[in-house]
Amino acid sequence: MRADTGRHRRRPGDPGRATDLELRTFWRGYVESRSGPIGLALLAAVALVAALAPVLAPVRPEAFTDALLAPPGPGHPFGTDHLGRDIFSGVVYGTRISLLLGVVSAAISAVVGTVVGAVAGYAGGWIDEILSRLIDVFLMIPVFFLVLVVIMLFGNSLPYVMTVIGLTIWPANARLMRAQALSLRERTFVRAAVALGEAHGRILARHIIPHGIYPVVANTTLQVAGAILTEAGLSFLGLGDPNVVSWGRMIYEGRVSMPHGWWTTLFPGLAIVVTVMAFYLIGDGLNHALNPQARERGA
Amino acid sequence: MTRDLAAPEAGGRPPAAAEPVLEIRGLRVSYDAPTGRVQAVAGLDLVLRPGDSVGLVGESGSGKSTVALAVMGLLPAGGRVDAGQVRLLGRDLTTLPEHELRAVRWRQAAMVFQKAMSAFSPVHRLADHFVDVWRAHRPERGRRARSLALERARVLLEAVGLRPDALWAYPHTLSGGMLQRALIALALVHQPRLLILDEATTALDVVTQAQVLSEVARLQREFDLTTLVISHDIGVVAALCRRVAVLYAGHLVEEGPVQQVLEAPRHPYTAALVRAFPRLRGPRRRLESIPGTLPDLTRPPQGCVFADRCPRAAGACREGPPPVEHSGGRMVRCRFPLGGDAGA
Amino acid sequence: MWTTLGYLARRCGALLLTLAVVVVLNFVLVRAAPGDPVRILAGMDQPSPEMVEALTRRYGLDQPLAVQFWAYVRSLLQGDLGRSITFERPVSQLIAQTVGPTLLLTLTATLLAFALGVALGTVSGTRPRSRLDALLSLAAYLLYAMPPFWLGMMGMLVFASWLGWLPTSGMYDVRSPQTGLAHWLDVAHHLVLPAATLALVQMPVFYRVTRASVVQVLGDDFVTTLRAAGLRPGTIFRRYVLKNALLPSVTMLGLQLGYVLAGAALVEVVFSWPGMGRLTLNAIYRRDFPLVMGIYLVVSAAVAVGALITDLVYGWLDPRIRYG
Amino acid sequence: MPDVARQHDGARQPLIEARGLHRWYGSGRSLLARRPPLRAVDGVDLVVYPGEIVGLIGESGCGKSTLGRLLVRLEAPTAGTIAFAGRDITHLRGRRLRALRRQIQVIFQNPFETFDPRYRLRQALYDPLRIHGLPDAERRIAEVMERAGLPVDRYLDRYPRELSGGQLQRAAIARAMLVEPRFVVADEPVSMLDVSVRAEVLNFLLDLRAQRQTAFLFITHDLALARHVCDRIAVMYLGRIVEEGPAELLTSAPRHPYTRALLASVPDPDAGTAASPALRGEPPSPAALGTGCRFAGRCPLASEACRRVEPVLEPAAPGHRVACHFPWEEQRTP
Repeated sequence: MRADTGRHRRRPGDPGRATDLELRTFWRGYVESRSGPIGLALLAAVALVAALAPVLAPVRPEAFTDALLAPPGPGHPFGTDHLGRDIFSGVVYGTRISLLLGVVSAAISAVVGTVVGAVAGYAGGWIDEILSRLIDVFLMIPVFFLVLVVIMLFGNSLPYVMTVIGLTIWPANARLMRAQALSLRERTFVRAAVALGEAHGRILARHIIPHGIYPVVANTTLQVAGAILTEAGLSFLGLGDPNVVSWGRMIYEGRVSMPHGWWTTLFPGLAIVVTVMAFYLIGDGLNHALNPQARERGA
Repeated sequence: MTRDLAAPEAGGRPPAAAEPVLEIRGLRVSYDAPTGRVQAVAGLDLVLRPGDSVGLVGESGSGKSTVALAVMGLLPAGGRVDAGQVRLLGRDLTTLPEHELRAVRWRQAAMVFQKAMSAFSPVHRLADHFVDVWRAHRPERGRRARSLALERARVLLEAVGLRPDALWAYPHTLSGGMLQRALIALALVHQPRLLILDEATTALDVVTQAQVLSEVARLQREFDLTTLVISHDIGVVAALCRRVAVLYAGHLVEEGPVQQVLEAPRHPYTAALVRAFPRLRGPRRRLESIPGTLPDLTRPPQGCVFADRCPRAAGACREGPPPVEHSGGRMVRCRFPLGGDAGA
Repeated sequence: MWTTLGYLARRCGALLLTLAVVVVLNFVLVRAAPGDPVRILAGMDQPSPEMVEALTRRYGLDQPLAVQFWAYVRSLLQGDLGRSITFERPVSQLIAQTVGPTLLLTLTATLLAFALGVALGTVSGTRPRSRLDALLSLAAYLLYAMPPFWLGMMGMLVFASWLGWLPTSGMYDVRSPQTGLAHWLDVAHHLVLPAATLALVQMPVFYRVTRASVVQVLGDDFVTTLRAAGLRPGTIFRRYVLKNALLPSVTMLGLQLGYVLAGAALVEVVFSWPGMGRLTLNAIYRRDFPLVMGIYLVVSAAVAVGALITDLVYGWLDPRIRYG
Repeated sequence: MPDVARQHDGARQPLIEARGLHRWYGSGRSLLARRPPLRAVDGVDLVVYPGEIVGLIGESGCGKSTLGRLLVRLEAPTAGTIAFAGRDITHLRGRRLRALRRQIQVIFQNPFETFDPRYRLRQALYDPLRIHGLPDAERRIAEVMERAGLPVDRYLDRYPRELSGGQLQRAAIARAMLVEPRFVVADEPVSMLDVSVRAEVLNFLLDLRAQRQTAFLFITHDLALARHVCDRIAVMYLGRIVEEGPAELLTSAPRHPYTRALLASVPDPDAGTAASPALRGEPPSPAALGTGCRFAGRCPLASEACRRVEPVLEPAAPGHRVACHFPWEEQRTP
């Protein structure tokens, strides 16, 4: 507080409302990150493709055509696979599956992680003891292999896959939220709320979660990307939902035509890279905007 | 272990008219801020002659730490010297290229920071710091440099009241008071002429602060140091300094011998500051505050920077900069200064 | 001393707890899954009566759950991970055969990734927001977004199929000598593509962590002290910043292990590398549940042990933990 | 202007009364490392009467903030009892504890952290009234804000970041005062503020005491400040109160060697020389206390008896208690 630079001084009578200012500062940080806006643009493009899939795709992705393993060209911009399915249509429709899977899995993880983490960190004592043990253990368990085992045992329909991924990756969010809650609990304004007689549930809802949620939000964006990659890996091992066209499954099926039909694997893979990148970049932008210290130092 | 504390070449005290150790002329420093450039230091003149001890007091936002950083050439990103000179032993540091500045640092001017807790690398022992700081300005290399540096470090650690084996400690195992002493010892490795103490005892408890202050006072004599003490606490300044300079919103408002200034301040701000300090002696009374807040330094006022909070301010004060008055070794920057003996 | 021992004890406790949870999960999952555990363990819908009989006896499926669990734990403690149905051999034997190649692949790749990530992260961290930094960051994002198996396939396509510089699959050429230097050179030749693939997808993690910590440490107060003391920036960097900045990257080595093994499994499948990943694929194809569960158990144990080792190394590197 | 000559008559009922209060942290539950507990508060008796301002003085780590948190029940004591207006509140929980919070309030050190930055002052000030179901919210808020020197029309719709440190601390006091508590713990309320604005915060506190007879525990490390603000001062060292007495007497004629050392250490603008270090070394860790007087290791007067037997707080003069085998006897007139 005795820093003399004058940079952190709060001056009474500043024009503008604080929430607006907060939002503006946030947005400036986000834009400054450079990766954030690029990620947002990429995601917008991907989402547009998903929304317009029926318009963009020349045929249904499962439809067999006569052209077997046709190279990219007019009619089949990305070529066809060994069964004559149009790769471009597959990539376009696959967008829907990937976005759905990624967002639903990450959302499950965010909700579970936030609640468990906030309760653990705020409650402390034996509740925290038990919950954080649980978080630690599940953080150490290799997620991919666990998902693989569960999918084999319980079935591989898309809702199953989404739920299983979501339920295995929440500990990362819980750990972030717990750390936030732990430090927020010691913050003066939370102590003041306790001293004023505020109920614990209200403190969690009004002070702890709203303040602590940002790292979880940033991490959740990264988890969308992680979930998409996990699904791709599962599909590549033949464990994806056989009833939907996903990029991982296309690569899995295209593998037999390598190296004569490189396009069967190249394009679905590129689609994964673009989509996953979009979420990584957004997550990075969020982290940048939320971490003023790193921002000042040019990180 | 019998080495002299002071530099062998440092003889008796130079005559009073000797060349200043530090001479700051018209220093202006500004920072980037979201709302514009902040004028942190607005035309500062300050002269430290050999053996001088000057206290720079001011509240947060007054620019006192900025002065220290500007002298050392360590202004953070976004800060820059806009005008003026900082002459250290005759050489203007503001025009010196970085590699020459590096040679000056710590040999001619060293600085003790406020945050001793983070001033040492957490994964290195104190000894590593002493050895590398020694090597930075000495020709010796290898084992010889190491043993010379460690020998020097042991002497200095003892001089600041630490056991020499603190050298082998990691910073987190030492208390704040011990680290602050270690930092002072580190500052003395190359027997600097000028020592800047930037809120060096602010984070310490009263008792520890008293210990460190008395050690610094002794070191001032033994090492023949010229010191610039930056503090918000007039008590600390009174303990360590012969002269005091009062900084408000980047302007030096008053300067003079410590006792005279504190007993009979001439600038209204100094007077208010002195009155706001609770005393251990004298009558118990209601404390006084200075109403209002610092002016917006991105748009400094035309006239006196203190006018908005000053009980004596008149229209003229807001129109143009206040006159500077020198008399009897004292300086005051005020249109309506308090009388010579109108005290606190 | 006591605190160090206490630290060790806590870490080992965490390790044991993780293993216990994995064992319980393994046991519960098979029994909670839809369908008859016998059919699941047999890996087919219509097992022969003899098979049902044998499996029921082996896993004590006619006993109460508690007895079954105890039998399971006891056999695990004796090193018995079960028996593969398709290979008709003990799971532990199959894993022992494949663990070598997997270790070779993952260790090589991780070391490469660490070295490369730390080096590039340092380059970026010392000049944040420069053009070079932007370029390296972009490359890191790209690589991080790539599914390892896909990157492997693309590498194979270009360097093996089209250019013919490197072999497409396997760990060695059966026509080459099976011993001596020639054999190892052959293995190294085969290792290039899978190891490079795995290293490239891991590298961004170390790059990003290193970059962030270099940027952070460069802004720390002690750097200002050393700068004020007149040390050269290069000296400060080499002797102080690096050591501080490397610590988080070392932690990542342990935290990453699960991710690395998953990536390794996928890369092994692409390159027919005779490791545990390919074994996993075979087990999945043939619905060989005892084998899949055994692999899962071993991988979990490996990850937990890896995390423990990392913790200990970290504690050794960082005095704040050693004496904390 | 605090009333120096306030006499303690035995008939008056204490507002808050702590008896044998202990707060130990970490009681060595680990299997291998049986660490000794950290004894933050280690047997404190403290009484605050209605309308009184009691200063709690000590260096960082002496347990003064912990004691404050115990008294407002933000933490639970390991042992001992706390009575409020004659009622034992040591083990109150849940709804009853929340109801008690109307009577006992706290003001924190860091004004910039006291308000949730997400909410305007209006919300922050309305909350305590909602929690305790007090009517006339508008009027109460307007009244207390006016006293704080923060007129509602200009400040109610501001966010905390739009106020200066001094204004925020006055708003924090206003919020605490809305529920009209009878006892307030003020934990270093001005130590983060610039000297020039400290007085406006302190004078606000003093005015409230004068108007409402609110009692305060004023926690601070600044003896000179405590002298100007408090009626009575208690000096804490390593979890215990070592001396307690009227503010003026304690700062002019202290009896305990530690208090004397504290006084001698304060840099005095009027003295003009570096204070001679009154004490050597630093306090031992509150996790490594032996038997005997906990100050013996640094005390210039310590004898063998001091190292064996811990002195208890005993009356040395009317209203003045000292925990020392060899209290300073020279009596000076203040």
